Amino acid sequence: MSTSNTCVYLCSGCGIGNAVSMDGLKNVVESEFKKSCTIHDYLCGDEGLGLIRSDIVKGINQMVVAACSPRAMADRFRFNGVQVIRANLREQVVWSHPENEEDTQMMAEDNVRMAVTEAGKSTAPEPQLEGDNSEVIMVVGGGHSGLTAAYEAAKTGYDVLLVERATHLGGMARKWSKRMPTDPPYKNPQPNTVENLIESVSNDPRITVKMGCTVAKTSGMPGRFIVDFSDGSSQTVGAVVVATGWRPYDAGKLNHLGYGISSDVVTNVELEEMLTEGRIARPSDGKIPEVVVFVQCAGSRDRDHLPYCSSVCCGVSIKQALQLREAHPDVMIYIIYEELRTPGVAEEFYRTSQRAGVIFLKGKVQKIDSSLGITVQDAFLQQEVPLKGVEMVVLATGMVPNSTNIDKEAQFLDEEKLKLLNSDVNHYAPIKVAGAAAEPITLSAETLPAGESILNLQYRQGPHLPMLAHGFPDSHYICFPYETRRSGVYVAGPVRRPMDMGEAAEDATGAAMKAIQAIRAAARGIALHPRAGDLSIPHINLNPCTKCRRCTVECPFGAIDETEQGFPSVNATRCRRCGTCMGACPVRTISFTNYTVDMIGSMIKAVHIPDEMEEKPRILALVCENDAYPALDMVGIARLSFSAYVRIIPVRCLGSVNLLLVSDALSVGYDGVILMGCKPGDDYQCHFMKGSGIAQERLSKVSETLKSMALEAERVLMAEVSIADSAALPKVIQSFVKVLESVGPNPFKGF
Amino acid sequence: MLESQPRSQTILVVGGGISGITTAIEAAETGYDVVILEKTPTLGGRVAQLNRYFPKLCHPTCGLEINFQRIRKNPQVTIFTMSTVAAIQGERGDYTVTVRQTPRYVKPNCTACGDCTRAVEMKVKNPFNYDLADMTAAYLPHEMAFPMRYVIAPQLIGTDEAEKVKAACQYNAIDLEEKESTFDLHVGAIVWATGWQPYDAARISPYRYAYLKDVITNVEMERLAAHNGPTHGHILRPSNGQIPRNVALIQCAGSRDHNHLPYCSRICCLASMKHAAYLREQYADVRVDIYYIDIRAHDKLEAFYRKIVNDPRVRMIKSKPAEIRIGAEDEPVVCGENTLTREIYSESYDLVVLATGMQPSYSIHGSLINVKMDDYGFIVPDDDNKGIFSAGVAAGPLDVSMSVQSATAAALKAIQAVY
Amino acid sequence: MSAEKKYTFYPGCASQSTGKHLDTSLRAVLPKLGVALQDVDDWNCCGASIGHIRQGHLPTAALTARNLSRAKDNGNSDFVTACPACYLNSHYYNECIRNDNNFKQEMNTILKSASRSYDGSLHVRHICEILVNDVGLEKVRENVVKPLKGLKVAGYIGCQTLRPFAGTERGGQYDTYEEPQFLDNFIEASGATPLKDFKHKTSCCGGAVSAVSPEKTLHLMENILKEATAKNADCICTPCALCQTNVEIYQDMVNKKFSTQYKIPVLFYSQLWALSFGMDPKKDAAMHQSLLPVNKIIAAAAVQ
Amino acid sequence: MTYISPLPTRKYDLSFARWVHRHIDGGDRLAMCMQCGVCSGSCPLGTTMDNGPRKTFMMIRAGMKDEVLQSDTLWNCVSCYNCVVRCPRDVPVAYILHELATVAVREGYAQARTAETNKFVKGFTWSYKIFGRTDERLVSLFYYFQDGFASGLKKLLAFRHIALGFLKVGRLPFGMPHSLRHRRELRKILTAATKIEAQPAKGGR
Repeated sequence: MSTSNTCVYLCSGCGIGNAVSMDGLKNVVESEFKKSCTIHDYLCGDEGLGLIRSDIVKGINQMVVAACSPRAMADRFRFNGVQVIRANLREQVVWSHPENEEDTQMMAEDNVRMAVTEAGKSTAPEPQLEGDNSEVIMVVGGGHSGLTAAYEAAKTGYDVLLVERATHLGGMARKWSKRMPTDPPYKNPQPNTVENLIESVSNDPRITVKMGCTVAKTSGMPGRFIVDFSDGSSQTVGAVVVATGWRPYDAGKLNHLGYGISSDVVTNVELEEMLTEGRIARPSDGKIPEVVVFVQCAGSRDRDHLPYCSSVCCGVSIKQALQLREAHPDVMIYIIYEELRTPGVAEEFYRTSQRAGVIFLKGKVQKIDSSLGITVQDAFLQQEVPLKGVEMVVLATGMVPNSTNIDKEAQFLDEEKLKLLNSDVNHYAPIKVAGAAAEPITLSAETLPAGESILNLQYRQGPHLPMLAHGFPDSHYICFPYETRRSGVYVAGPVRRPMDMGEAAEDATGAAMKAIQAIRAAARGIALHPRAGDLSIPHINLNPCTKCRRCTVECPFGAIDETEQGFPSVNATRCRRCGTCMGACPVRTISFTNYTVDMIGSMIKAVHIPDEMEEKPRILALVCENDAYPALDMVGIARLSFSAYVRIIPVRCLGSVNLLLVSDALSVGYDGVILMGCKPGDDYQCHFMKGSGIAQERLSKVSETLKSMALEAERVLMAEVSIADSAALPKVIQSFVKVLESVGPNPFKGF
Repeated sequence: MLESQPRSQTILVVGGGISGITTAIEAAETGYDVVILEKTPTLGGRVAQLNRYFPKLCHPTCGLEINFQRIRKNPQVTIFTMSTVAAIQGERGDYTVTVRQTPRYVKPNCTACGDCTRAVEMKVKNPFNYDLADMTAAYLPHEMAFPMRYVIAPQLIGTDEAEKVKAACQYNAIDLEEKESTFDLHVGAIVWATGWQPYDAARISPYRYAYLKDVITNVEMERLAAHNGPTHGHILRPSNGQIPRNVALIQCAGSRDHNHLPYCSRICCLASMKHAAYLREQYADVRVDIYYIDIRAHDKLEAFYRKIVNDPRVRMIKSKPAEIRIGAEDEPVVCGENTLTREIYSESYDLVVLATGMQPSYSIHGSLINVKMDDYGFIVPDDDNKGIFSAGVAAGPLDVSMSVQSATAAALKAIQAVY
Repeated sequence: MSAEKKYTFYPGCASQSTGKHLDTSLRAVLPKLGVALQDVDDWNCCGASIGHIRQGHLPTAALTARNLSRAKDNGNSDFVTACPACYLNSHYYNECIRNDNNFKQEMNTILKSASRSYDGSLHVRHICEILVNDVGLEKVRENVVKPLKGLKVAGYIGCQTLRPFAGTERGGQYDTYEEPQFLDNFIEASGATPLKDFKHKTSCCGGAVSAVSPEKTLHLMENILKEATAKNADCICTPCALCQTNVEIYQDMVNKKFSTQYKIPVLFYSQLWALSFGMDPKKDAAMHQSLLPVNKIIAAAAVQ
Repeated sequence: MTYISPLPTRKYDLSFARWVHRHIDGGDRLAMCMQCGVCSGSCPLGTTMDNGPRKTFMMIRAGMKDEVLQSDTLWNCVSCYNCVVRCPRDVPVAYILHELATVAVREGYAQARTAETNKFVKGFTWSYKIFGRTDERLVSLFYYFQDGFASGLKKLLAFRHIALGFLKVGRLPFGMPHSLRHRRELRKILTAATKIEAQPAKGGR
């Protein structure tokens, strides 16, 4: 660690100099911290920046810029090889507090104190590159999505290892005679090009294909996953794309729709096989059926079967109907649907089938008997209509994700791992709707799907990819659909959520992109989303470690494993640098070079706490830098105002807040502590998925600590703050101030 | 891969909405130089104007902030705002793109202090709020604007006030003489992420959007519900500022209609479910009627739909309303046939929200630039011009998540053209 | 004054009886607006909108085909009519002949039986569209010598003048279906004041159903009368002969059924124009053919 | 007539729907209906009609020929064309209803025989066939008296003041009906058209 040569710059522009005494601030730096200090009235202007640059030439390698929010002017206050610490005087002090008041001045001075203290405790991280990296991308699943991912990655110059469980490539796509249209004018079924794709992949020198093979286990981390295969071989790969696809819902459970009752009731997959063979015949007697009925949502959108919509079945039935009509122009086709779902440009496909004379009936099929008697409650005619003379029924069965390998039995998992994994599986999509009635639909609690884990990750937190509802290992993000809690592993295609071949190909291409990015990031030692580019890595000093395992259990990304001796061991490239481990550690032994419990603790203590007589309470606000902190900035941008008693410290995630900091703050005389973070729970909005939820859980235990200090529980508050809460924030803070006023000053003041 | 080395390894992304940002940052974080062209003064596009996303009801600005942080930290991303493509020449790996930049009248050294705003009286329409409210003629597009720089409206130029505003800026950041300029970029691949425009509701003449104040569009609803919108997040009747007691949400306003947009815009059903949630969250006793043809809540979004439908204050009416008449008190009266009961209805509402669809922006603005489009104006792959790609809604009617998927895939395609 | 433009004119059956006053007043004002009408020689009934119920599709089309074929003899490019129903039928079949080669051949096979033919080259247009797109209201205002000041007029367009063609390219795209402005502009040009926001502007009067089963449609007419009366209109103005007749003759029945007192004259815009042009109220404006009192309207023109 | 639409033998038998598709002007677009309800919702007499156009179209798909052709929907169309301009699937709704009414008449469905509109139309057709033009006096008389003298007189009395009014202001002229000079030409054309119409395959919209 090189020694820091630090300079402090105070900017008086944008109204700062009009609202607070710059000399007062300078005095703080010079007399309290003995650091050199420069005031400029336009620091981000050419002259100001020139001044800084000339200091850099003179040898400073660290600086504190007390000016605007760190969210502003980031490009201008970026200097190679210099660590820049920002103190927010503009948005969070002068724009949100009255000018030339004592409280505003005190707030500004404390912000400078905290920033200079932070500088003293922080050094710029350097890349830590360890081990040999592999640039090979492993794609698991050789169906349409997997083939596409492999093909696209190879096209970008990367070597690919494609692993397929079956003895041939193509997966479900191979059964498809044609596919739904993805090219304009979107009117007719398109040729299935999977055979071409298989050929391209098979002939690509960059792609190695392993067939009849599964992954036995996966250990390591992005850049260097070590994968053992069922054939006994082993290989190191850089990133993984899971494209294990789907299987049709078990029609054997659809007896009420005649499956298994009449052999002329077939599934859409079985019909597809007939279309591929080019021989459409009803199973019972081989006759070409003259009247065919498609039953939509067979097992989908059904609380007793698949509660979700399988998305593609409407389009598939339309496609099959058109193909049937093409083969036998006189066949009569009915599609019985509840909601016809041909989103986007697929609406044109729907119109094509109407034009071709396919009859659409809205209604619910109650029962299909052995002689194919069907009674439909026709929603438009408002009557029950018996359909007679039906010669074949096609059940549009839905898609079940292959999120496990159901051919193999699940391995034994200890109770702790099971609990960790099951906690991810929500029994229903995690949505709360304000004002809506309680969900009357009760579903049995979901557990992990049967079967062996696809990757069998040798992670402390269990072998599976975390799954959302219904066994889909999807991302919970809307904005970042590839980001999951297993770094370097990307899920693509219908295993992620029901999708057609067009969307799956795009999804697989995106997943290949992310896999390449993960490999490059690992090689440079930088973090992936959301702290992309971050070089800092948690360092664990094992001497004080009590092997309590909190860090290994709480890490949202399963980045920390345990050694045989039970010590935590960080897998650097799995880590997303949220600091949840740091927040978890009861002995404060986990730290980053630029982010430590000690650093935040020192910043807390750097604030001047007025004594009781001054009647100026102090509130510590530990705020999520991703959402609450920008919201506080926007309070200033909108020129709203909040209490000047608050001292704000941004944190990477509330998950990184160690509860010891809370007791530290209270023991030095803060009257209260407010933690501002993202929404936890089922529909969490935390960028580190579990961080704010973990913080909430930890905080539920804080009252005991307070009790032991003989302090009131009301002194600590966790506030759920979203980035859009700038208008509400001043009120949230004010009401906390009110609470603290009623509780009275902290008796620890002045100790 | 190219037969020979591409002459430029830079990727140009046209459009700075969620798709363009995604393509740009994914490519940049993989190590490529990226240039973003954005037509408006700030990145963020349509999603910045949304209050929340379905189905999580989370705020789009949350993801935007992360993306902006990623861009701030990444020196490989260059942004040109107020810029559009004027011409493209060349081929995959070697394009010369002529960029037209319209004047912002504010130089890059703006500190966003806001003195200019306080010095100006003139009001102009605020496009960020879909003209629902005015703003001053020197303005920050919104509080999350990125880059964080002010803009002078062209209407101010040449007025006496303009000089006043210029004088108010202590950093000499205002350039009233700025002119439209063009410059060339040399790039190896181009990704169109030009997004969408809401379909012009006034063209759906039976719905009398132009005549009834209390008939609004779904994008306007987003602004009404947004804390930084014209009503500070309170959903109120535009005619009188009162709380709406009964609200109609009308699906397929312009979509799935040969008179308007023949395709389904995919997002509107779920967006209306979200609007029902906004309303129910704000007003415990509001009644919400959703008029629809088919509810298209694919995959697990079905659960969100179920939750809304199970709300006893929300009614689903399977009907495409024929007309919205002007009621006795100038309130909207929705008329049509309930197709499940054959009842001919005629219901007065305090507020009607038209779920207008998405129209690709590129097709509307047209251009001399030759890209391959389908009949609807969505940009599709062109075998004759293999270094040009599309992402997000420029490529088809997609929701945000699918747009990001599409944009991530487009990043790889672009990289393939330049690596 | 610029040279007159010649149009082939199809009067339609109503021009001979219930809609005579439309025909009379149009023939009075149009020459002043530079529109010269040349009637189709020996025209026949177009079959009108529901006329094909007995005969079916082809015979009805054939009626129009004969008219078009004869109109072609005049040598003008446009075939113009003032009757919405005639317009609808003639425009529709003309477009069918233009766009569908098979149909064109079929029609010509039929016409050949009487040694006639038609190539689909005419453009069937409504007189209102001509007035908006070709003539322009400036021309009308130039001719106004006695503006109908103070006269409040409910502009009632009805259906078929606009629908289904006014918004189409071949229909001239001269107005919208739901909030059309042209008639209000016509009224304003005469110096009278059109009712603002007349909501029943494009409501249906019941059309042919009213002619035979008024009991089914009296409420439709009552809606129109009610709003016009409530807004103190002195008269209702329409471009459609059937609308004019329906809304006029059924006022007694409406009054009986709804216990109302409506007695509001229903006129054509061309009658208002003739008056404002200072033309003869009887000979040119055919005001005497109104079944309801029009003294006030005539008086408005006489004020100057 | 040599062609009559088939009577389906069971529900959702497509024979009638297909016939409509092939033989009705605009019937080919009927298949595009997605049951959105805009047509019925736009109809000025929507509340008066038993089924309305949308349901009628579904009934055609369901093979409910008798119910369709007996429906009063066919006779209550006021030809406002709102349905036509608003239909999102470009189905020529009013045109199809008119054509179906023609079929109902031709095939002798009861509703068609008694529907007032149809009686009026009969008179209308009679007039133009004889004279080449519609003479509203004769059409009215034809209409009033086609159910017999007594009922005709009753109707005539109900409408008499209207007719008298017209006569008074000269909107129902005295004298012989207007007639064409070339009536033979028209008759030839109509005969040819009727002959082609009777052939199973035909063109049109």
